[in-house]
Formats: sequence, structure tokens, C-alpha cells
Amino acid sequence: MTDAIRLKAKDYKSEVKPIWCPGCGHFSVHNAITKAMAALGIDKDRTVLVSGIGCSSRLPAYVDSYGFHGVHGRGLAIAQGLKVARPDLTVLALGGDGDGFSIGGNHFIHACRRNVDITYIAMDNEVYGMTKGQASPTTPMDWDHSKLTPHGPGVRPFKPAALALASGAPWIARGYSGNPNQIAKLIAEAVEFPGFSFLHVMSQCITFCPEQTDWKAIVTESEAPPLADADEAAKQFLHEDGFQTGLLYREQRATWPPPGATAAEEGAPGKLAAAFRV
Amino acid sequence: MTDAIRLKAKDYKSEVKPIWCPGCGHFSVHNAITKAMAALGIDKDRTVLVSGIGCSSRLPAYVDSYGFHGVHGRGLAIAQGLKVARPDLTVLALGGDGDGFSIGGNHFIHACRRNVDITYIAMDNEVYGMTKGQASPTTPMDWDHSKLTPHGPGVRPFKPAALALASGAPWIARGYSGNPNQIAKLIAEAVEFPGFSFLHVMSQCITFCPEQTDWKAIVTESEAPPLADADEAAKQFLHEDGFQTGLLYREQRATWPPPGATAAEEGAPGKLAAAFRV
Amino acid sequence: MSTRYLSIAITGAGGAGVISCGELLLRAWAREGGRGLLRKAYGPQIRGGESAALLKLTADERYTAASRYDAVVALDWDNFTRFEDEIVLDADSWVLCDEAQALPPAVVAAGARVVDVPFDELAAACHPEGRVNMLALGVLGRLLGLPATTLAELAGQKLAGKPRDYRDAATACIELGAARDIACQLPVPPMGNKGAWYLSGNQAAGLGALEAGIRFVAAYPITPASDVLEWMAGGLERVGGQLVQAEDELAAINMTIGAAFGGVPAFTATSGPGLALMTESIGLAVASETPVTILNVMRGGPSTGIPTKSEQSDLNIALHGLHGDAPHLVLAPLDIADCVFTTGWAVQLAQRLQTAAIVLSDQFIGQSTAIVSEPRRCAPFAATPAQDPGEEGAYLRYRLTGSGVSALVTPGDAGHRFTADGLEHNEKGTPSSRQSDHQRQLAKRQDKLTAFDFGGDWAQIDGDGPVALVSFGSSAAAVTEAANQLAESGVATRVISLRLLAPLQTAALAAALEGCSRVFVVEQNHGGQLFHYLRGQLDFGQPVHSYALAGPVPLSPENIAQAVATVIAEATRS
Amino acid sequence: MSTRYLSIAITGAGGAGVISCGELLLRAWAREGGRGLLRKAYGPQIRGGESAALLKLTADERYTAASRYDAVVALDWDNFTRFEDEIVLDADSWVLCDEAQALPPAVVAAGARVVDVPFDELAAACHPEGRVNMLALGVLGRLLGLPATTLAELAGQKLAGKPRDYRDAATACIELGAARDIACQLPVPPMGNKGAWYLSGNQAAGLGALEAGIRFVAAYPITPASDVLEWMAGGLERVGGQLVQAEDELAAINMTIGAAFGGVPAFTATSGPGLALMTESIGLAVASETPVTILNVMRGGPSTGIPTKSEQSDLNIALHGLHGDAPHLVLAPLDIADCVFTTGWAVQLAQRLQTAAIVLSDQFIGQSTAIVSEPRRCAPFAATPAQDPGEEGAYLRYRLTGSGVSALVTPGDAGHRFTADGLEHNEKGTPSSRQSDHQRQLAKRQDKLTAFDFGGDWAQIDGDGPVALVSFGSSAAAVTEAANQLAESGVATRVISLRLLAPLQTAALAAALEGCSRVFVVEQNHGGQLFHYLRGQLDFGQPVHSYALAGPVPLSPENIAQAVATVIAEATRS
Ligand SMILES: Cc1ncc(C[n+]2csc(CCOP(=O)(O)OP(=O)(O)O)c2C)c(N)n1
Ligand SMILES: Cc1ncc(C[n+]2csc(CCOP(=O)(O)OP(=O)(O)O)c2C)c(N)n1
Ligand code: SF4
Ligand code: SF4
Ligand SMILES: [Mg+2]
Ligand SMILES: [Mg+2]
Repeated sequence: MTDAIRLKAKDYKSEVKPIWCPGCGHFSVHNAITKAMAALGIDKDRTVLVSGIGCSSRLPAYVDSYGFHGVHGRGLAIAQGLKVARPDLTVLALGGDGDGFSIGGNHFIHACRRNVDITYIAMDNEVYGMTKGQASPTTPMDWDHSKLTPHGPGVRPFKPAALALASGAPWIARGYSGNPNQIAKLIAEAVEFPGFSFLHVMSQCITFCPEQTDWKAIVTESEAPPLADADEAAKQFLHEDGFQTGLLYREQRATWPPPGATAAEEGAPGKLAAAFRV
Repeated sequence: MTDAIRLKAKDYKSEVKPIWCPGCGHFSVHNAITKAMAALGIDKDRTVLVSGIGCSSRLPAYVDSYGFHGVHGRGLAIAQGLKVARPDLTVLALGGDGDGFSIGGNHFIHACRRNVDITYIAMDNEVYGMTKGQASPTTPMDWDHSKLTPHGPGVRPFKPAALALASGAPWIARGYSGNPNQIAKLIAEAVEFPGFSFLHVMSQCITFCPEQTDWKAIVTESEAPPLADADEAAKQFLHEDGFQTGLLYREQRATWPPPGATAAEEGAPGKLAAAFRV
Repeated sequence: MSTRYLSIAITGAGGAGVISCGELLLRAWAREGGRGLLRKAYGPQIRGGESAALLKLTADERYTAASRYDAVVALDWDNFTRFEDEIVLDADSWVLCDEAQALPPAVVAAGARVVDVPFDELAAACHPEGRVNMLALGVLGRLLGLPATTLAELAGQKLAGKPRDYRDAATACIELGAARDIACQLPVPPMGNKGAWYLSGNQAAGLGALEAGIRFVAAYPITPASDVLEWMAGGLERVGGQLVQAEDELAAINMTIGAAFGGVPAFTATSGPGLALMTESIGLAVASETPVTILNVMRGGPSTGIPTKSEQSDLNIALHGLHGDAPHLVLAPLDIADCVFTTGWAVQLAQRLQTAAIVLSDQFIGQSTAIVSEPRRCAPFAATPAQDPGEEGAYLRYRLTGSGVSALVTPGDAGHRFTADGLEHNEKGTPSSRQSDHQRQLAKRQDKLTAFDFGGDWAQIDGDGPVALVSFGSSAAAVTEAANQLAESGVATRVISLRLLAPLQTAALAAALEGCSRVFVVEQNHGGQLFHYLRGQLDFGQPVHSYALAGPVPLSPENIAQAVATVIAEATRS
Repeated sequence: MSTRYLSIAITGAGGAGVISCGELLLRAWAREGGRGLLRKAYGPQIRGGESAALLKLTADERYTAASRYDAVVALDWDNFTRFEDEIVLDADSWVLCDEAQALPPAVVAAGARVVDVPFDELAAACHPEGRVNMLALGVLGRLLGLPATTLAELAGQKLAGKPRDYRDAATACIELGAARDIACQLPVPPMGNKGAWYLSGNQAAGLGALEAGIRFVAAYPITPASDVLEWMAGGLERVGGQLVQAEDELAAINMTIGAAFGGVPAFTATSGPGLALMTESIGLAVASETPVTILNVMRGGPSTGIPTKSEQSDLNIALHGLHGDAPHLVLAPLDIADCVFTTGWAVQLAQRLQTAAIVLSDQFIGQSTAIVSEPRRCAPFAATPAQDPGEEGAYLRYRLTGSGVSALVTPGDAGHRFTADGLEHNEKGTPSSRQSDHQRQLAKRQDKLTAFDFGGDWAQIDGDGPVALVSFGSSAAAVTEAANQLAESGVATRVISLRLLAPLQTAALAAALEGCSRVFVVEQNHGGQLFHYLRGQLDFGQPVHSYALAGPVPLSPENIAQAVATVIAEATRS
């Protein structure tokens, strides 16, 4: 960033007032993003936040950068297209557990596999907040607060970190909305990591899952260095209770597209046309 | 099956002539399915084969049972809806690697998670056969035979078994088109397994990937009992070269919907209406 | 104003419970034999934002949105401006509020009469757990002449799960409100009708579907369709059906198709964005001749648009959103009660004609709650005319028959195995790319719709005047109301409210228009979708005008009447 | 028959190389200054099934499908019946085949003249690696008067990667064929034109897109659009762009939108089923005003339909398949060469008007290869009229301007940060559910299209007779040809071939129809989609008739001419 004055976190907030319920975990993520931006001294004009639809996906408008509030479940696809076309930009994709793991599940696993250099923050409250509290793919089997699944979804929840690992994600971390400073630190690392970085944030929905205030008591913060071994990571991710936070896994591998893929050939369009002449 | 005469494999073939290229691996799967049906003495009239679109997905018409040839990538959704509505039927879903892991990826991971009692056979030739040879999510990174990806896809292929495991599939096996008897045995076991069973068949595309005839040399057949431990399985699936065949993983867990979920209440529709009366 | 009605708006912060207040008031009103509608409006906040309960009480069940409000109960004025477009006040309006809070400029400008009710103060003084909405309920109940005991009883039922203290507080506040003498006269409509139902359009649609035989639903939540599903989840459990919450709309429609293929009548509900995701597979249902019903509760578009507000802008996609030539059914319920009939009819038609039916409801009728006379039901169709699948082995799933409808068997049926296919196929179902097979199957799928006798329910026709007002779905109420107003000013109309949009009953519609000198096509969208569609299908012998106005504010009968009157006046003058 | 052309069909098993034979023949013909078209037809088998190379050589570049065949080279007769609908023979036709193989009944019935060429035997005798298709190439080359050396040279280029033996065999077979004296006279059209191009419509569309500035493509393979993408993958690499093979069409369109938001002109290509999956997000492009171009290469529908064959049945979904009121651009190239112009124009219009453009090509022009005069290009638009985003911080992304087009900045632009949104929004882009914002933004998105001056390229108009023949896209060629035939029988026509379908240029079209006594709307689909669309948009003062016939067999000029003549005769009689 060329700007001489160092910006503070609050300088990265836009003037739009969030629509979230008081006490919503997404406020923490919003704070953490702006903190990370400040810590990185990131250029607002060269940063884009992309999202789908959901309470969480409303976030881009609250940050003073470029943003794209897309359609439900497709934020990751927009973000990848943007980054491939404009490798000079810093691109973050954001969304909820419904947006990312339910309707957007295919883009999630393919983004992990494709390894385009973007950061993806999934704000997981184990519920569809925006549509007033239905079960998501991470909702506990027996959560019976939704009339749509009155006896609970009855289906084992996804373990997003395990899914990301199996799909090929090279950088996996977890945060908790009760600890925005840690989220900020992880976001900064994710942005700097060259490749697809997946940050899973447990972000409580105070309105539809007030019981999530109990998360506070069971969250653990990992001090251990991130695992670089996929076996170990898989073992951990399949078994964990889902509340260990910190950088969990990191591996270096080639990003896509390969660097320098877009060098133009001298006079190319003309030559292409010429090839059709008899 | 009530029928007194025991049917042979060939009795389960329909009269429609397959459109496949001579030498296509899908013929083996077709044979294996009819063998398994004969071995199980399955009732043709109570069996449904559901598929998406692709060379592989053409299979249902070649079997003398009920069938549904759906649209690209959605066979698993049709199959699950059918089985939930009609638990009395035997439902098999079939398709290719493009159909199942690319466009159908979201249904694949959610079917693994949901655990409806169907059998899913993915006929993986690491290519889109039907559309004339483009890369699929399982194509090797450097496979440069498609004009769409002239330097190879450049992206690490999915490991379908690992993905299935991370998504929650309780029964995972692998077959190879060079060994239809083993496929038949696995299909029979899959059909009898109470829950979602995922059979990954390496089924060569002789036309667009003639190099796949080399698979013969590297396939191994597992004699070991299936793993029941997810850690061990994950470790194996993330590392394997993809050619170990046999039943790889089996775990018992509750299927969805829970049994007996559809018992009707006496006079229910009338009572529902009555509740709206002032 | 031709129709006597009483309109009341109750506004407040999201937490204040204005919607509960409105619901309890309407329920009590229903008990006394009143008729009325409750529309709910929310700001964009999920919780804690402002909300409004918009009541219209009217003895004749004319359930359009109110064009002005007789009374506003403002528990606070925060963000009132968000509703400014909808809550129109004038000098005849009464405003009940705490005068200590400054009035918004719009209210001052309207010159409404203000009555001081210090809600917060009174509620707090009445009981430590006292709540302003219950106080308002008492106040309004008195103005309507409702017994405080009824209000308290209904509140008690609603709060059954809450601590006793809380319930006591409610009763105390209701009583306090009911005891308060307020110098304000409201034009209370007559009560005393009996035999009413109390439900929302979404509930009515769910009931219609279940009654018509739906036993399987797969869906993905979306506003404003989620509450159809939420009601059906409970309902299906009781009738022995099954609901699957799918991972997305692509799965939802395909699961629906799978269940239908299994012979279980199957249904899904969604809204615009979800419908868009489903069109590929609705085409599969059409091509494979698998019966499915899709309820689309329309909201503001395009794209994510305005999810919580009403509009009729999904007509185009419902009619034409499928690729290829894919004839199917499109219907639209005309009002809340009609959601029962039209949804049930759609389900039965889909089953009978082995195709997809799209039902276009909208947020206005879907999420409003009303007191209505017992809804008409779609009489169960006579059993499907006997279709003989023929001998074992000789079954032709897609046989060319006179009616275009072929015998359909379902798995489990012995000896009539077939493979359903979305690829073009011959009569047996085997894929074919021959011109002859293609043309015949295309014709079959079209002809079975064209040839079917849909009877008289394709539209509701009122009046026989020379000016035709044509609309579809929920606009019908506003148009009917506009027709009444026009009648008062001497313009005789003929109101044609379309329930069946595809296949359009062109001959019947032409007959219905016979003798009309002028046609107005009224709809709630920007592009005049119905207008263009009708012109494309029908040769109008008379001038046709478009009255198309996008949401989210409901269509206003007054404005429609005025627009019609203006055109007629101009035509007469020139 | 008004236009002199020579039609040749070469049929055989999939492995026999009939398509290569057709391609080499057409290339050699091009070298000599001939003009012609090659259409490829395959059976459903992936490999090993039957296939046909359908050639039409005609000096005037009238590239309709042949209505009958002058000659058929049948390398074998297996499954010939699959092509029976397309390869029409009569007593004037020549059939070159091995008489040892029994003739199919249809050929016998047609009374075609048979010439014995024992292909298998001759090829085997000529060289151990001898191939029948090369023998046929030699035979046909001689009949067309093409030098055997040219054929051998082109075959050598094509077989460059094969072993020498193989290439030698090809040369030997070609020479043997060329030396064979065949007692058959074909009406060979004149050659000697120069400066031709040799390409398919799909290649032409790809070229048009790249020349218009496309530098990003995301797509998912689908027949018959994959070869656009396959050509573009190579092309983009050379012009410094990027192609992403997406996991599905949902990802493809959204990646395209993402790149476009980044300021890089972006494109995707698909066919019916894929377009259906994209409509939700095309609506996002419309609402967020992000420019994208979608090429839809139409195939037989509905559902999976007939993937390898042509049809024009995706007009409805292209026009109306988006939910909500979502005005956008729909265009259709009129022929293979025009794919360059129309696709380029679409890209530029999408960029200029900040919206989505759907281009409707089809399998017939997309996958046929032709020799054409140098294609016309869409002249690069003058740089977008200066749009001042205004001062830092005061930028209104969705500002209401006179033209409806607002200044668009892309990330990286200092100080004009905004968030694009598919939710309804105010001028700044902040979500809003207010009536006033909604109505204004709806109007803006419509008006920017309505107000734009599209110039004269909206249609191609030929003739000024009183009978109008209106069509769109690839039907234009058959209609033009029909018009010529009608002219010969004294019916003067006016052919209006629509290139711009939305926004429909109603005023220009009405002007073009002025003085016409009768209008025929011609299209290749079952439902008469264009017919109904035009009637819905335009007040026709004269009778309008629909000539709509589904695929997969291409529209026949003769049948169109006859249908028109019949209607006119009847009208005159009555
Ligand atoms: C295609 C489509 N389907 C459904 C919806 C309705 N919808 C909006 S947000 C949402 C889920 C939001 O849940 P999540 O992503 O977890 O975000 P949260 O609100 O919990 O932060 C749904 C189902 C939609 N907008 N579009
Ligand atoms: C929505 C949609 N997109 C794309 C296609 C085109 N398509 C047909 S089959 C296929 C891939 C087939 O590959 P796979 O599933 O691996 O089957 P295989 O042919 O290799 O057996 C594709 C992309 C389609 N039919 N529908
Ligand atoms: S509903 Fe839940 S997720 Fe949405 S804003 Fe409120 S607390 Fe947050
Ligand atoms: S193209 Fe490949 S997958 Fe398809 S039928 Fe031929 S060999 Fe099999
Ligand atoms: Mg959530
Ligand atoms: Mg494959």
C-alpha cells in the first residue's frame, strides 16, 4: 500500500449499518476482517469481498473495499473467476454454512481442489439465519427447533475441515466468534498464504440458536503448529468435536492457474483469423 | 422373488443394444449388474436403475428392470427421492465421473451424508466420454489430450473414496472393469447393505483414454477385510494410488429416513383442515 | 370509497411484538364473526428492526391492501419511514402514540389526528412484565368492540409455553388497555358471520396439496415459500407422507421427480431464484411425462431482488423458462382461500396429464393471514380413465393415443418395465433422434394439454360490462375492487381473473371477451408480462391496454380504477 | 429448383472415416475457389456407429441443407435408415456403392441410379493399409474435377502424425479412385472464386468473441457447444486470456460474472440444459449490471432431447427464462459467417449496456463447416462514452442517468469502491426494499436497452414484396432460399431475418413491414415461439401465419415456399 498514513480497523468499515441482530456472531467476523486488513495495511481499492446470500453474506457491504453480493451459494465461483481474471487483486469469499456447504457444496469442494489463491471464510452458525432458522448441513442431528425438521434433521452433520482436506484444500483453520482477535490473525495469514485458504469460523446465531452461547465453554485454542501431514489432519478432523481453533493444516502446493499463463503472443488475434483463410 | 424359475444374468438384460464403443469398460459394469441381480435373485419389477447423463448413464435402458435416465448430474437426487417415497423398492443409482463428481458433486457428498439406503455405482474413466473426451475431476493433472485443457487440467484429481468417507458414506468399495466378477460380488453386497453404499468402478474409456488399458497391470485386489475405522480408511484413501479394489470401508449407522416415519394418523387430512376453522 | 373497511396499522420495533398483537386482534375478530386480513411487513433487519402489522377488516372479504389507514398504533416511530410507501395517512386518520415521542414529518404532513397513549409508561406501571403490545391489543379491542376476556383467553393460548408471570402480565395489560377511554371513532364493519377459517395463503396451498394427495415433498428453504414447507412438514407426518429438506433446489426438484416416478404424488415449493434453478429438471418432468407440482411463491425480482415483498414478475419464467418446446401447466390462485382450490387442482391436473404444473402464488397472499368463508375445494378427479398398459412385454410407455395421455405404470407393477427418459424417445421409451419420433412426441406432449377439457375453472368472471379487466392470481382482488369503484362512477366492467395461464384457454377467453370494447390487462410487475403473453396468444378485436406496476407495494384499486377511467374518458373525448 | 447446387452424401460406419473424406473434399473444393457446406450427422453410438458427411456445393453461398441428394457414396448400408429422414433420394440421384451389398428398401423405392464401386475390394487390393474413405475421396474428386494431387496433399497434411505407410496408402487409394471412370454426370457448380474462409459457425463465434475483446471464458462442456470452447482454449492462450473448465454451468456463469466484475470481458458457451442452469445467475448479471455474454448453441429439446441435432427451440428461455423483470439482450447469428459479426456485436453491446447478452446459435450453423467469403466484422465500438464516476466517495454505481447507463468502475480504481448487488438497491448500491428505489432501478435497467440506438443491424432485410417472411438466426438461409423459389413462381417477398431479438426493435420492424399484406413467421421449433413473441410485442396490421417445424431435420426451403404459396392461393381463391 502506497498510502503514507496507516489505516486503522475502523477505517475499513463502510458507512452501511449492519442488519444483524444484536449479539450475532457475524459482527465479530466483520471486526476481525477490518482488523486483519489494517494489520496487513491492505489497499482498499485492490481488495474485493465476494459473498452469496445469507445473514453472513451481507458482510461485503459493511467493508470499505470493493464487493460483490452474489446469489445464494455461488460466491466462491464469482471469487475464483475474478481472481483468475485479475490476479493482482486480493480476493476474499465469505458466506454462511447454508450458503457454502448446502447449496454451494459443489463449489466448495471444487474450490478446495482447484487451489486458486483466494481466502474463503465460512461463517458457520449451524443454521440458516436469514430464512429464519432451518437446519443446515452442520446442524446437530437432534436439533429440533425448526418446523421443517421437527424431530431434528436426523442426519450426521458435515465436518467442514474434513471435507476441505479430502477435497484438497492446502490451508485450513478455525476461528470462533467469541475470539475476534484470533480470527483477525488467521485472516491475515490466510490472505498471505499463496493458495486457497479455508477459514472455518464458528459464528453464533443468537436468534435461532441461543444455545450456541455455550460454545464459549468448549472452544479450545490450538497452540500447536499446524499439521502438514494429511493423515494426521484427517484423523483429527474426522474425530474432533469441531471446536479446536487455530491454524490446523498447511501444505504448499501449486496454485491454479500456473503463473504467467496469460502472456499474449505478438499479433495473436490477427493470426487466429488468418488461420481460417483458405 | 416369488418367481419359481431362477433367472440368469442374461435374463436381466433388456433388448436395447448398448451404444458404447467396442471395448468400453461400461460393458463390464453392465454385465456385473445383471450378474449381481441374478445372484441376488432380484425382482425385476421392484428394482429401479437411475442415472444422469453420459455414456455410463445410458446403462439403465440396457437392464430389464424399471429405469430412469435423468439429467446430467442429478441421478442421485432422483434415486433418493424415489427410495424415500418407495422404501419397498431396490434402487441403484449409476453414472460417470463427470456426472457424479463434477456437476453432481453436491448431490454426491450430501447423499453420503444423508445415508438413504441406495447403491451408487460411479463408473470412473477419468474423462467425459459422451462429450468426446474432456477432463473430469479425476483426470490426471498432466493429461493433455483434450483441446479444452491442452496442457492438462493442471489440478489435482479428486480421490472419490476419500471424499465419500469425509462426507459420511458408511460403505465404500472399488472395482475395476477388467474384473466384472468382482464388481458383481461388490454390487450384490452393496445392494444388501442397509444404507448408502458407494461403489467406485474404474471403467476404462477405450476411445478417449486408450492408455487406460495399462490399468490392468497396476490394479490390486484387496483380500483384507474392509476397514471399519474411519482414521485408517482416511489414511489409506488419501494416499492410495487409486487402484486397490475390493470392499474398503464399512460402518453401520442409522439410515434416513428413520424406519416407520410414514405411519398415517387416523383421519389426518380432515383434522388438518379442521385446525383452520375459527 | 365503494367498500366499507377499517384499516389499522400497528408498528414498532421488531422485539415489540406488533405482529402478535395483530394476530391476536384478528383471531378475536374472527371469533366474533368478523372478516379481515393481516399483512405483515418487516424491515431488512433479521431481529430488532422495525415491523408492522397491517390489518384490513371488511365484512365482504375483499382482501386488497388498504389504500389508506384509519388508525395507526405506533409503539415507537423508529424507522417508520421504511413503511412510508405503504402506510398512507390523511386528515381522517387516527394516530395512537406516546405524544412524548416526536412525530415523523410524514405523519405531521398528513394532518392525522393524534391521540396520546403513553404505551411504555402504562405497560410498565401495570405489571413488572407488562408489554406494550398487549396494552395496544386491549386498546384496539375496545375500539373494535371485542370482549377483553376473548383477547385475554387467546393471548393465554398463544403464551401457553411462557412463565405464568408473563401470562398474567399480558392479561393485566389487555385489561388496562380495554379499560382506557379513547376519544376516537373508527368505522367498525359489521360482525356476526360464522363458519369462518383463519389461515394464510401458504397454509392454504399446503392444505390444498395434501388434500389432493401429495405425500412427498422435497424442498430447500426460501422466503417467502418456507412457511408452506414448514406447515407441510407437520401435515405430511400426520397423513403418512415424507418431507426431505434437500441440499439445494436442483436436488429438491429431482427428488420430487424421483418420488413421482415411484407413483407417490410429489410436490415442491420455492420462489423465483429457486424456480430458476429448477427449470432444467422441470423440463425433464415434461419430457419424461412425470407428474410434479411446483408452487412458486413470487417475491420482488429480478435476482435476489426483494425477498420479503410481493410481486407478480415470475410469470415469464413460469410460462417460458424451460429450454426446448416444453409445454406444461401454469396456474395461479386468486386469493388466500383459493390457494386451497387452485393448488389442489394443479396437483390433480399434473397427475392426470402426466406433466409439470407450476402454481404462481405470491408473498401477498402467501404470507398474509385472513378470515375467510370455508374455502372451496377441488373435487377429487374421477379415477384416471382406465389406461391399459397392455400385455406383459408389449407395454409402450409413450404410446401415441387419441388424448395424448399414455398409460403410466409405476415400479412394482409386474411386467411393464420401462425406462423413463429425458432424451427424445420412441413410443417404447428407447432414445431416438429421428425426426418422426421427435415430431410425434412433441405433438403428443402438446396435444394432451390442448385437448384436455379444463372446464369452467380456468378463470373467474364477474360482470358483463363492455370494459374488460383481465388479470391473474392475486391481482384479481384489487381488480375486482377497482371494478366496483368504476361501477359507482358508471363504468360497467367485466372482470376476468385467470386461474389457468397455460395452456391458455384462448377460445374460452375470446368468448368471454366477446362484446367488449376495450380490454385492460392488470398485473403487478414492470414489464407487462401477462399483457404481452395474452397478445401473443390471442387476436384481440378491441384495443388492449397494459396496467403493469411492479411491487413491492400492493396494487391499489383506486389507481387502477383511475387509470381505466382516464383512458375511457380520453377515448370518449377524442 | 431455383438455385443450382450439388449435394453429396457420404455414409458409412463410424470408423470408416466418412467425415474426414467430406472435409478433405470440401477443403480441396475451397482451394479451387468453390463454395460449399459440410454438415455432419452421427448415429447415437459414440464410436463405431454410422455417420454421414452431407455436402452441399453451391457457388452463391446459400447454405441451407440439401432437400435431396444428387449423389450418395455408401461405404456400407448399415443403419442407413437412421439417416433416411435426412438423405432424400429420387430417380435423378446417383448411388455409388458396392453392388454386392443389398440396397436398403428406401433406396430401391426411390429408383436412384446405382453405380457399382466395390470400395472394400478396391481399397484392399490397392494397398495393405488401403482405406475406403480415401478411395471415395479420389472417386468424388474426379467427379468434381479436383486435381488428385491437391487431394493427396491435403490428405497428407491431415495424416501428418500417422506412419508413412498409412500416408502412402491414402495417396494410392486417392489416385486409384481418381483414375476410375464412373458413368455418372453430376451438375458441378462453378468454381474460381477466391479469398474464401473455411470454418464452422462455432469457430466463427469464438473468433468473433475474441476479436471483440473477450479475454476470459469459464464453461462446462456440452454438445454442441464444446467445440466453441475447444477452439477458444487455444485462442485465448495466444491472445493472453484465460479459460476455466468449471465444475458445472452454475460455476461457469458465476466465474464469468466474477471476471467481468474485474473488468475483463467475459464469456461462456453452452446449450439448452446448461442455459437453464444459468438463468438464475444471468439475472444476477442483469440486476448487478455486470456485462457477460452467453453463447447458446441450440440443440433438440426439451430436456436432454436430441443433443447432436439442431433446433431453434430455446428462444423462449432466452427471452423469458429469467425470474423477475430482467431485461437483457438476445441475438442470433444468421449464418456461419455471421457468427463472427453477431457474437462480436453481442459482446460489445453487453459491455456498453452493462447487461447480459444471450446469443442463439444452433447445431446446424455451429457444427457445419463452410467455405465463405471473408466474414464481416463488427467494427469496434467507439470507446464507451466518457462516464465520470465523480469524486472520491461520492460515486453512485447505479446512478439514474438519462441513458440508463451509469459509470462503471472496476476494482483497482482508486476511491470508487462499491458493492455490486443482486438485491434491489438504491443508486449507491445499498440494498433497499422501497417502492421508489425498486421502480426506478427497474425502469433504468429497461430503459437503457430501450433507449439505445442499435442501428441497422437488428435485421437483414431482402426484397420489398408484399409478402413478408420473418425469421431469426439460422432459419434465415432457408427462408431466403424459399423467397427465391417464390419469386420464380411470381410471389414477391420481403425477407426479414432478425439478428436482434431483445430488445425487439418494434418500431423498425413495423416500418419494415409497412405495405405488407401478409406475414409468415418461420422458425425451427414446435411451438411457434417467435410467432407468439412477435405477436405479443407488435400490432400487426395484416394476417400473420406461423410456419414452425421442429428439428432435427433442417428446414426445407421447398416446403416453406409451398406452404406460403398454398396460403396465398387459398386467400386469393376465397
Ligand atoms: C437459490 C436460493 N435458494 C434459497 C434462498 C434462500 N436463502 C437465503 S439465505 C439462505 C440460507 C442462509 O444460511 P447461511 O448461509 O448459513 O447464512 P446465515 O444466514 O446463517 O448467516 C437461504 C436458504 C435463496 N436466496 N436463493
Ligand atoms: C446440464 C448439462 N451440462 C452438460 C451436459 C453435457 N454432458 C453430457 S454427458 C457429460 C459428461 C459425461 O461424462 P461422465 O459422466 O464421466 O460419463 P462418461 O461418458 O465418461 O461415461 C456432459 C458434460 C449435459 N448433458 N447437461
Ligand atoms: S438471524 Fe442469526 S445469523 Fe442472522 S443476524 Fe440474527 S443472529 Fe445473526
Ligand atoms: S467414448 Fe469412452 S466411455 Fe463412451 S462408450 Fe466409448 S469407450 Fe465408452
Ligand atoms: Mg448459517
Ligand atoms: Mg467419465
